[in-house]
Amino acid sequence: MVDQMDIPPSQLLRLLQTEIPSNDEKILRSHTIWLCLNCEMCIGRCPMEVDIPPMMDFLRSESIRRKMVNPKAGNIIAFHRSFLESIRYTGRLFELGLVLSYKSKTFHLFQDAGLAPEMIAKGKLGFIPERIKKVADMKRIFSRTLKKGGQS
Amino acid sequence: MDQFEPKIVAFVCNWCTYAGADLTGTSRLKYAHNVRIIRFPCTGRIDFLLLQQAFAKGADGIIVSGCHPNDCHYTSGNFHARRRWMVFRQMLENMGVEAERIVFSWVSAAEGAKWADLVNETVESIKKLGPYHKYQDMAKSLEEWEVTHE
Amino acid sequence: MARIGVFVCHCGENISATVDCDRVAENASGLPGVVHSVDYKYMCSDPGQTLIKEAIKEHKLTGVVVAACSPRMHEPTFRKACAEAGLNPFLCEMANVREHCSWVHEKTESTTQKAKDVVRLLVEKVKRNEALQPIKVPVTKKAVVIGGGVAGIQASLDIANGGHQVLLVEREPSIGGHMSQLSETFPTLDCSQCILTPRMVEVAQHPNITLWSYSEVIGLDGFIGNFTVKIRKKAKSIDEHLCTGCGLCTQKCPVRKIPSEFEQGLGTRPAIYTPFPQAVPNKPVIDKLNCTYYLKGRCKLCERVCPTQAIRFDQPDEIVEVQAGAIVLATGYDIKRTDFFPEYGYGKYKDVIDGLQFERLASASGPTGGMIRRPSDGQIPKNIVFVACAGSRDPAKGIEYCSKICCMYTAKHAMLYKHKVHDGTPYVFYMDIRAAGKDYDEFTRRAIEVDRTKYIRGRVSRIYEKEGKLVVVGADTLLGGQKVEIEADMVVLATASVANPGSEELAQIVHVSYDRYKFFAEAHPKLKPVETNTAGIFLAGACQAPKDIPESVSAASGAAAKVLGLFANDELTREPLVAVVNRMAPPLFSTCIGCFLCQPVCPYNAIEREEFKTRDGKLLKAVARINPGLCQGCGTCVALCRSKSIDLYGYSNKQIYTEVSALLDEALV
Amino acid sequence: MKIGFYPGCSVDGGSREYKESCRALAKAYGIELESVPDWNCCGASAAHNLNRELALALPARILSLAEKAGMTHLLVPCAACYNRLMLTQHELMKDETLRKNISEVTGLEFKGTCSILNVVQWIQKWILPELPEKIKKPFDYKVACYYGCLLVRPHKVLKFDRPEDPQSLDEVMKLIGATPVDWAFKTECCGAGLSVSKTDVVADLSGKIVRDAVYRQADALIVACPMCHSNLDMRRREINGYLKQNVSLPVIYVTQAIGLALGIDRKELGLHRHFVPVNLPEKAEATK
Repeated sequence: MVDQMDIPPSQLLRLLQTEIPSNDEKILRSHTIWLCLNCEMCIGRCPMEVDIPPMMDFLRSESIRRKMVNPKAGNIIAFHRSFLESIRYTGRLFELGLVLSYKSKTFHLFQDAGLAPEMIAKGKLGFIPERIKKVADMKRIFSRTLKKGGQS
Repeated sequence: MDQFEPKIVAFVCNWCTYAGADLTGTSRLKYAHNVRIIRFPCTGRIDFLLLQQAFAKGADGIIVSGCHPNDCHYTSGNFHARRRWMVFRQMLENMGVEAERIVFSWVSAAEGAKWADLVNETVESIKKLGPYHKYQDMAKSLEEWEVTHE
Repeated sequence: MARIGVFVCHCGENISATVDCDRVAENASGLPGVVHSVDYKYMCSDPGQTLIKEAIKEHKLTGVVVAACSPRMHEPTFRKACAEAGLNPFLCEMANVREHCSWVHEKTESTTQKAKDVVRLLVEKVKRNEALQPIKVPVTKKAVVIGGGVAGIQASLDIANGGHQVLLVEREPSIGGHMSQLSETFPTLDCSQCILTPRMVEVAQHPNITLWSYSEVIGLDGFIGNFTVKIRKKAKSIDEHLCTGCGLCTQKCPVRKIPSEFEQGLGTRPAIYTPFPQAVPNKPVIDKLNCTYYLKGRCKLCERVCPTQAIRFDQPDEIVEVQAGAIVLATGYDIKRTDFFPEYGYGKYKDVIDGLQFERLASASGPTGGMIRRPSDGQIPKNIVFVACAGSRDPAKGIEYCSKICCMYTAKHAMLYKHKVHDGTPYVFYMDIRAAGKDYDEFTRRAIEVDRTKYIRGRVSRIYEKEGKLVVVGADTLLGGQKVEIEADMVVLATASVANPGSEELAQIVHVSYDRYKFFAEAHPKLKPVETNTAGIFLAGACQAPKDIPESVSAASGAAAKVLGLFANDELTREPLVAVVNRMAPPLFSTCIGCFLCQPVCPYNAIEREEFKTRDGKLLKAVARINPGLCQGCGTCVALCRSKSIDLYGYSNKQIYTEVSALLDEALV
Repeated sequence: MKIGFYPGCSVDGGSREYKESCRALAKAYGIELESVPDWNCCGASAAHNLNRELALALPARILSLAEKAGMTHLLVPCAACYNRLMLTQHELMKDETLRKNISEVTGLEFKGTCSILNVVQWIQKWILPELPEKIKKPFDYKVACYYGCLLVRPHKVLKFDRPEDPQSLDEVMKLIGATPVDWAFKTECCGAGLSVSKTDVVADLSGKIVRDAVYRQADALIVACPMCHSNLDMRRREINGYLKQNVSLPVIYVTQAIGLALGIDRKELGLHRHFVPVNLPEKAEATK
C-alpha cells in the first residue's frame, strides 16, 4: 500500500512527533490515513512495537471531525458510511443494500454490476435484508456512540 | 501553644540514601530540621521491631529509605526489606498502629533533591496527622505492667 | 566505665555558621560517660588530629566521637588518627553535623539542637562499640580462567607472565573461541588466525599455564583468595599422553557427515575430530553422540588404526577439585540463530546466513577455501545483501541493546566480498552506522567510497524466495521511506550478539550477578568494569556485554591486572564489619535453632552449617556459621533471624537499639 | 455437544458456503453449532475506521449475548469478526471504566467469560482428535495455506500461531493428506478492507498472492476468512486482468477441504457457490 500513500507511515509518525500544528493538519488531510488497511503488518514487524492501526483509527475520526478529509478518500468513507447505515437500521449487513447505497453515494453505478447476477445465481446474494429482533439496541448503540464521536 | 513540630526518625542505608542525604548537604538544599538519621549498612539490616521502639520512644513519624530496586550495594537487601515491610505493615495495621506514619521510599546517592522533598513531605503529612502518643502510652503501661508483675 | 571524648569541628565556617559549636561541645560534656569535650576550627587538619591523639592518651579515652562532616568523607582519617594514638579504630564514630545538619538548615536554635542530638546519639552508640580486629585471610596464588577465547587466552598469558599459576578451562575441544573462526579482522583486515594462533601456542607451551580443554566448571565454593573450583573433565576417549595428534583416526573415521560446529554447519567433520587444523591442544576427541561405537557397539576403526594405541573407549568423565585464589570469567558470547527471524526466512532458505557463517565462507581455511559461494548450489552470488541490526535494537524481539560489533563486521564483510567478487554488488541495510573507535569510521567510509558498497538506510521488512532469487523488501528512509526491492543471490544477517548458552547456569554456580540479557554484571559500570560483585571473581571479554577484539583483550588485561594485584599479597585484610552467629558453652552451643532460613537470603552464600557432635559422631546440634571471608556485612540475616542469634559488628543490635532510644529520650525541638 | 457460533454477516450472506461447510463438518462430528441469539454485525472495518466506541460497542453486544446464553466457547469462522471480537474483549478486559461505559451503551453486562475461537482453533480442539480414522478420501493436493492478516495479527492480543510464517493451517492440511507448499505470501494482506472502494489496489495485492501460489505449483489456495475468499475468488476477473493471464486456481475454505477428505457431498460444502470452479485434478478422486 505504501506505493499508493502520499505520506509513508514512517514519515507520518515523524510529522506527529514534531507536534507542529501545520504538520498535524498535513496528516489529517492526507490520503494515507484512509488507505491504511489495518492489516497490522506494521506492528508485527516494527522493532519498537509502534501500534499504528489504532493511531490510524484515531486520525481518521479526527480528520472527519475537523472536516479535513482528503478528497480522494470520498469513496472509502462513502463505503464505510453505507456499511454502517445498513447495520444501523437492520443490525446486520445487507450486502445488496450496501452496494446500492454505496453506488448512490458515489455514482459508481456500474462498478461491480457484473458481480451481482452471478452472486444471485450462486445463491450468494439475498434480496431481503435480515433484521435482528432488537433493532432498538442498534439505535441505542449508534446514537450513544456517534453523539460523542460526532460522526455519521 | 507552639506549633506542633513532629519528631521524625529516618532509617537509611549507607550506600544510597545516606549518601543521597550527604548530597543534599553538598548541594546546600534546605529541608525541615525535624528528622534524625540513623545509618544502617543496608535496609535489609533494618529490624522492623526497631520501628516500634522508635514509636515507643515518642517518634511521630518514620522514614525508611534505601537503594532503588536492583541498585542494592548488596544485590538484594532492599528487596528483603520491602518484602518484610509488606508483612510488617499489615501486622502494624492489625495492631492498630497508624502505619501511614511510616514512609517507605527509595532515594539513591544521586537524589539529593528527592531526599529534601521526602523529608519535607513527610513532615507536612505528619503535621496533619498530629502528635502520636498512643503507642508511647501503650508501651509505658506495658512497662509498668511488667514491673508490677515481675 | 566508659571514657568518651567528643570533638566538635567548625569546618571553618561550614558548620559554625549555622550551628553553635561551643554549645554543642558544652552540652556533650554533660552527657554520661563523656570525660572530655572540645570544639576546634579544623578537626581534620594536622593540629586537629593531634588534639584528638593527645586527648586519647591524656584522658585514657575508651571511645571517640568526632562531630564534623559525613563519615563517608573523613571516617578513615579519624579512625587512623585514633589507631595511631593506640585506640582501636572501631571505637571511633562520627556525628554528621555538616551534610546532614549545618548545610541543610538555617541558623536557628533547632539546628544547634539537632547537632546536640546527633552527638548524644553517637556517644550512646560508641559506648557500645567493640574493639575489632581486621580479618586476615591467606591467598592461594593460582588463578582459574574459564573460557579459552581471545579474552581467556590474554588473561591467562598476562597472569602467567606475572609469575603465577593459571588453570585455563575450556568447554570445547580446542581453545581459540569465536576469534579463531573469523576470516579477517577490522579495521586492519589482518588475518584473524595469523594473529591468534601464536597466542594459542604460547598458552599450550607456557610453563605457568595448565590447559584443560573439553572441561567445564560445575561447582565453586569458598571466597576471595580461597576458592575451591570443581571441574568436570569430559572424557575425550583418548589417552592424551600417548596421542601424538597424527590425525590418522580422524582421516579413517567412517562417520563423516556431522555438521562442523567450527564451520558453523557449512562443513562437516568426522566423529573423532579436532575442530580445526590449528587446534590447541591438537589432539582429537570422540563425539560420543555421533560415534558408531557408542551408538551401536561396533566399529572401533580408530582404535585399529591408531599407531600409539591411544584410544580409550571406556574413559570416564573425571571430576577434579582445584584450589584457586581468583577466578576470571571469559566465557564469551554467541549470536542469535534458529528461527528467530521467520520474516527473513533464516533457517528456511539456505542462502540466508549469519555473520559467523559468512566469516567461514570468507576464510581461506573455510569450507570453500575462501571463495564466496552460496550454500545452496555453490554459485558465486552477484548480488549480496547484508542486513545490520538483525534482532539487535529490537525491543519487539526482546533485544533492546546494540550488538556493537555488527556495523564494523558488516562493512568488513562487504569489503571482503568486493575484494573477492569484483563484479558483484554488495548492499547493506542499516539503521545507524556506529563506528566509534580508532580507525573505525574511516573503515566504514572505505567500504562505501572505495569498495562502492551500496548502503541503504532503512530496515528490511521481509525476505522471500522467488524463482531462485531472494527478494529483499525494505525501505530507504533517506528517500522518504521509499520501498526498495532487491533480488539477491545471498543474504547475510548480522544477527544479534547474545549471552552464551549456559551463562546463566555458570553465573549461578559461581555466584555472580547477571543482567536481564544473561550477560554477567560488573560491580560498577564505570569504576569497577572488570570486577564482579563477588570479590575475587573478575570478568574478561564479551561474557559481560558485546565487545570487539580490542575491547575484549583490554578487559582481559584489566582482569589480569586485578588478579596480579590480589596475588601481590600473601594475605588479605578486610574490614571486620561482618555478621556473626553467637556461640556459647555446651550443651547450648548457640541460641541459633538451626532453621537456616538465613541461608537463602544471604547474597554471598556466606552462611554455612556447623555441626557439633559427640566423640562417637552423634549429632548434638547443627547451627549456622557465617564465613567472615565471604560476608560483606549487609546484615540482612541479622534482621531476619528469628532467635536473634546473629549480630553484625559495627551495627550491632545493642548499638542500634541504643541509638534509636537515645535519639528520642529528650525533646527534639 | 453444543458450541456457540457467531457466523457474522458475510458468512451468513455472500460467503454462505463457509457457514455451510462449518455446519457440515460439525454435523459429521455430532457437534451442534448454536448461533448467538439475535446477533448483530461486528462493525467490521467500517466501524473502527470511523468511530472507536461504536467499534467496541457492536462486538460487545455480541459477546454479552453469547455470555447471557451461557456459551463458554464461541466459534467465529470469519477471521475479520474473530479479530474484532478478540480486540474488543482485550480492550474491555484491561480497562474497567471503558467496560462500564460500553456496557452502558449496549445496555448489557459484559464479563469477558466467553472464550473466542477462530476456525483453526476449533478444528484443533474438536475436529483433529478423531480425524485420521474418519478420512475417506485423502486430500492429496499441493496447497498454499493463506492466513491473511486478521487470523494472526496483532499477535500480542490474539496469541495465535506465530505472526511470521505461521504453521497451524499447514499442519491441519498435512493431516488430511495434503502437501502444503512453502510460499512467500502466507500473511500478506489481500486488501479486503478496500475491496469495494478501491478495487484497483485490491487486484494488485491479491494478484501477487495468487501469482506466487501458482508459481509454487499449488493446486488450491486454502483460506480461513470470507474476506480473503471473496477477494481471491470473486475478484478473480480483476486479478486475472492485473496478472494478464487466466488463473484457474481454486480458493477453498479449510472446512471445505476437510469436508472433502471426509467424503462430504460437494453441494453440502457449498463448493458450487464459488466463482472460480473447484475442479481439482482427478488423481485424488480415487478412494484410499
